[in-house]
Amino acid sequence: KLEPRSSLSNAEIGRYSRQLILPEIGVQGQLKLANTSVLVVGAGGLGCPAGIYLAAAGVGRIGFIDYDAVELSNLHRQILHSEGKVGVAKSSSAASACSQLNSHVQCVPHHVQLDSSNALQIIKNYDIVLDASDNVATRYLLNDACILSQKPLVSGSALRFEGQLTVYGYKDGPCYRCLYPKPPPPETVTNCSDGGVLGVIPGIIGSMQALEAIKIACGMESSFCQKMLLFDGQEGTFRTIKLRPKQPNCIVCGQRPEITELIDYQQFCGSRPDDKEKSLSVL
Amino acid sequence: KLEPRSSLSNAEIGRYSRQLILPEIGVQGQLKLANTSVLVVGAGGLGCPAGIYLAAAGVGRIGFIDYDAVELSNLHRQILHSEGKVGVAKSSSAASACSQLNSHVQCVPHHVQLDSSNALQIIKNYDIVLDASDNVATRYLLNDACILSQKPLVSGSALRFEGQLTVYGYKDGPCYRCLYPKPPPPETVTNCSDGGVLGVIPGIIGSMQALEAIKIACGMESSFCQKMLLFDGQEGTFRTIKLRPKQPNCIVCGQRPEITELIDYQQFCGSRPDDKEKSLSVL
Amino acid sequence: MKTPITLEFSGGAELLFDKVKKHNVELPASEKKWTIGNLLLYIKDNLLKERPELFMQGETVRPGILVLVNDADWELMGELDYEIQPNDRIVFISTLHGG
Amino acid sequence: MKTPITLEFSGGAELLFDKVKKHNVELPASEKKWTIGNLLLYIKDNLLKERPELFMQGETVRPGILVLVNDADWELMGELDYEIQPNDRIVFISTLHGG
Ligand SMILES: [Zn+2]
Ligand SMILES: [Zn+2]
Repeated sequence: KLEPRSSLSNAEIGRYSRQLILPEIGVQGQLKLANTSVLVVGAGGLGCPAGIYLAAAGVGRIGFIDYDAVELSNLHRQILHSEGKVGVAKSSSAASACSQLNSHVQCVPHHVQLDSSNALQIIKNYDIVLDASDNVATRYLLNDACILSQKPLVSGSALRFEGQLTVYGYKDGPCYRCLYPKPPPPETVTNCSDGGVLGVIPGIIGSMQALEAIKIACGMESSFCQKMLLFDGQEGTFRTIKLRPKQPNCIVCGQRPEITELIDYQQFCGSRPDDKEKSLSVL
Repeated sequence: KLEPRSSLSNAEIGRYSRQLILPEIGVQGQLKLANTSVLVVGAGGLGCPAGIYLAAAGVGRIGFIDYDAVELSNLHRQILHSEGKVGVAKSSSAASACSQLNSHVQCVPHHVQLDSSNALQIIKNYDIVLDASDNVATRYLLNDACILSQKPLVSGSALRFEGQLTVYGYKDGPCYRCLYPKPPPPETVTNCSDGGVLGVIPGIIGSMQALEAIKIACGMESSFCQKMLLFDGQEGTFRTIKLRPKQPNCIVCGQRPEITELIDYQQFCGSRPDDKEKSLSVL
Repeated sequence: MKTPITLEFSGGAELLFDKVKKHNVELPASEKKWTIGNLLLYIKDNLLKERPELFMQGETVRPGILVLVNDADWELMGELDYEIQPNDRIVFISTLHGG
Repeated sequence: MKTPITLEFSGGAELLFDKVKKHNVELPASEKKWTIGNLLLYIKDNLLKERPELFMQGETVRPGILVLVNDADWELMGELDYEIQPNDRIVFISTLHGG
């Protein structure tokens, strides 16, 4: 657990001066940030910008979960890594980049494959979770784990020139399963390796995830509870849509939840989170 | 001038594979990026994300102009710098961070105060200019210099929780002076030091600047020619507004331009670009 | 009387429709009212270019596609039973999973 | 007959209006037609809380404020002479210069 903070040091007051003068933040908001821990799941295209802006803003602790090592083909979008870090664990590379920007922040690398055996244990230590992952199984896993742990889940995704953002399991808004009770057929699922992505698209969505996490941490309203942002980078359009509320019959967040512990998400989705070689997919 | 490239190396094909498979980019688009040079004016809150995503995407040359040195109070938003770089020229710090991500890109620091004596000479070597500056005088200077040099100007700005983005002097769209023939009274101008800014706001706008520059470089349509994006981070809203076309009576881009060489912009705006101590401002 | 509507596909769903994201469609006059349920059949017969199983499953859209009626989740509007009004904008979004 | 409109202020212009970004206003019945020109005087007399010189200069908005009518630059609509229609949304944006 984070050691509670009730005042800012002079060094912090100097460093954060440009956001301390915002009435919506102020000293109280900055202290709330310092007392908040955020878990970033995935130190990739979304997790890199999300993590660095959370670190810059002075979140108390940031955890990065990623089991992969940095590859050259990541560097067109994963801007916290560098050529010198190829082969290094992404979680460590991201955590060390954030520490170099802001040593006031505790940056914790988790070099593990998130799964049903470890998710609740890790999430327990954080207040807000960012879904910056890249596969369906992890998205259902994180959703269920966040509902069971009662943590808001700021979810981002990106592919080609498009991005999507929403906050699940927060206030009266829906969870991922309320929207998607059944997983998509595996042959309809496209990851960034198959479908491609312009690097700055997850850059914009990951930055938006950091913004929403900062607003939630400071006690401001989140703009994407029961709403989803749809971004089309080619058209330059942003559209906000209204989502269904939390569903009473949802099997994880509903009135009579059937899911009370984590399940096998690879089996549920018919795919594995590290399933990079799938070739059927076109969507 | 950039040495023209007509093919990609195997290392480049591997590195950019995820964007090469996008039909809108492909090998031709990647070559266009490699043959494009982009000048980023200001290595601050906007210039940092803009620069790193341009570097990640494989733009041939990126220049950073900034006369300031890194300070601790910059680090809440200027994510290419780090605590170890305090005191170093921002242009060098940004250029070296981009080089570490992508050594295929020529990253050029310009440690100068951009003014009427040097602007045309520097801009001449670039194809696209990003206005990532933080003051009115530089914005008019860059506008006039880009109109005289016939380069598109991708302009971003941010303050508090808000951001604005547009492309000036491109196709039939307006220039900065078409929209704002007269400079604002100095007492109505607020910079980030006075008014504050949440760091991730310029993060999002700077990333959008990189996206538009990439689209222009690849020969795609820009989405913000004669349009302006208004972003309110507190409300989570993006609004795109339709702007006036290029104005026939504009004194720099109109039919009978009066401005045929750069003027004294500090005098024109009644303020200096490094005027950080102004205290009257409230807007 | 024909019913003009706008159909949009995004998130990759447009790849099944000749990569065209926006379609202006005039639904032909019909004795039955147009609902999203029979709109789906119309789309399948008239617009879908390939592999219908990547768009539909049985009588409804496949899991992982979100349907919007004028920027609201179709769950708020009655799902398959929603009665289409002239000039409605109906959007089919394939959920993205990448990062 | 009153004319209901929405006024919005952003980019910092809201700081002159009690920090309220959105105002629903009913313009009182008048013999003259409501134009943006006389709307500005109405705003100055009824809504502006402080330092009018930071919002207006003479009869028009000060340099650096962009005026929008229903998401279009007022230059496209006739500027001060634009005749206000019921339910128009008129937005005043202070240009940002920071980075
Ligand atoms: Zn649910
Ligand atoms: Zn002009």
